[in-house]
Amino acid sequence: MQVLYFAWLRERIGIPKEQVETSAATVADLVAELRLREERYALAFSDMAAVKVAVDQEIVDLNAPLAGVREVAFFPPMTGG
Amino acid sequence: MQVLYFAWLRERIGIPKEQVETSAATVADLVAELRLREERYALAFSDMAAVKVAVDQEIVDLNAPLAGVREVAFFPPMTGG
Amino acid sequence: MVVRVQAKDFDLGKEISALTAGRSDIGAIISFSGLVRDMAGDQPVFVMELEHYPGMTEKALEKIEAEANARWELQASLIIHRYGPLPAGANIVLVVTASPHRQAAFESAEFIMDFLKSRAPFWKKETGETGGKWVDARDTDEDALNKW
Amino acid sequence: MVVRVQAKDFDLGKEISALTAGRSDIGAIISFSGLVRDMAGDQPVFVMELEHYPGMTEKALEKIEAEANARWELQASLIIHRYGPLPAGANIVLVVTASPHRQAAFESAEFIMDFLKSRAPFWKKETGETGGKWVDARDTDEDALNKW
Repeated sequence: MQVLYFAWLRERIGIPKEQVETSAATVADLVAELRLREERYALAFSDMAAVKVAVDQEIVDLNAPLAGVREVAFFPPMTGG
Repeated sequence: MQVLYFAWLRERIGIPKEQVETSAATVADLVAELRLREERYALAFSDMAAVKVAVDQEIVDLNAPLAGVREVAFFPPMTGG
Repeated sequence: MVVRVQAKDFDLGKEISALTAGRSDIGAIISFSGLVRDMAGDQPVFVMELEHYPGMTEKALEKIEAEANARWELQASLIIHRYGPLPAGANIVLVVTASPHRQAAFESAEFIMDFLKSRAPFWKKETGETGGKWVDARDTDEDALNKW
Repeated sequence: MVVRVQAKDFDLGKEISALTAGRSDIGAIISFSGLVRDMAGDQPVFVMELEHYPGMTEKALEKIEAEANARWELQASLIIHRYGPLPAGANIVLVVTASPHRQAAFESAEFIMDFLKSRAPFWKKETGETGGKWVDARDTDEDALNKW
């Protein structure tokens, strides 16, 4: 699936998006996998209270299932307007 | 003093303003005097609940004193905006 | 703080540009435009005649604007109110408020409109198919003042 | 109902003229403009970088606008939100609502802004003398949603 990062998550991880092959069942499982990859992921996901998640462009929480999902996005709380 | 009429009060009395010589002590006394003048005044001032008063361009109530006043205006509740 | 009472039309875009020209400290601008509606209930309106009390009108609007500036942190404010015969669709009134914060801009614009409706000496007469009719003041407009 | 997410600037006056052209049934129009302030607290801001999530942004704005139209009797509504690097004083966002009644126009514009602040996927980075800094979401913005 496509994984996207925005704002300081994008900066910490160093890329705006990447293709990820995973069998993670939930968003939380995916985060756990990513954290183990490299220090920059561990750092970006060190405080999940500061991270929001969208699955196929809808805001969800960490226990949302990933079956059939094409796109997951991680970002800080939004500051538009 | 100068007496002004606006909106339907102006239409009923037939003039936008007039010079009135009076020794009325209050607005209510002035209204009583005007009512006695002619039918059109009596008609215009028949329901004082529907009439507002300004003295020297400040909204007042009927018992406001007229000593030293230069301008009295009668009009219906305002409908601006 | 600017108040204008005029017969001629105004250009909302130009008015706001003039308020904000050369400055970059403003965070939020609200504009309220009131227009002549072509219907009053189920009756068509061709023209609305706005009568006012020259002299007192300006004073009343300045007082309302000063009160808004005392209550909220405003960087600019503007009230333009037209008078005379205005066809359906025409502009009647423009209120603009600018502030560092959106809440102050929203609240002050609503405050100004609420007081303007029943504290500024304007009277509306609508003319349609059945002739002219003075618009009655609405209790809800008077009630709107109580929230402030 | 119109939503636009764009890098280029907008002209508030032209946008409102376009919404109201050829109609005379509108009674009240509210516009909210949000601008880049040149200070954040006591720190100067030279430029604000607006990042967003293309695709999701449009969906989120359309959802907020549809909800406003479901709650209030609106005759027109418009949301324009810019992205990219915006200098101090530049326009960020424009929200316009039109209704027969002023209360509906005021409330729906405020509703749209409140939800846009914390439900549309935009992120602001301010750059001043000391470099760039991501703007923190404010609890008061999240709290603002509870009143609706």
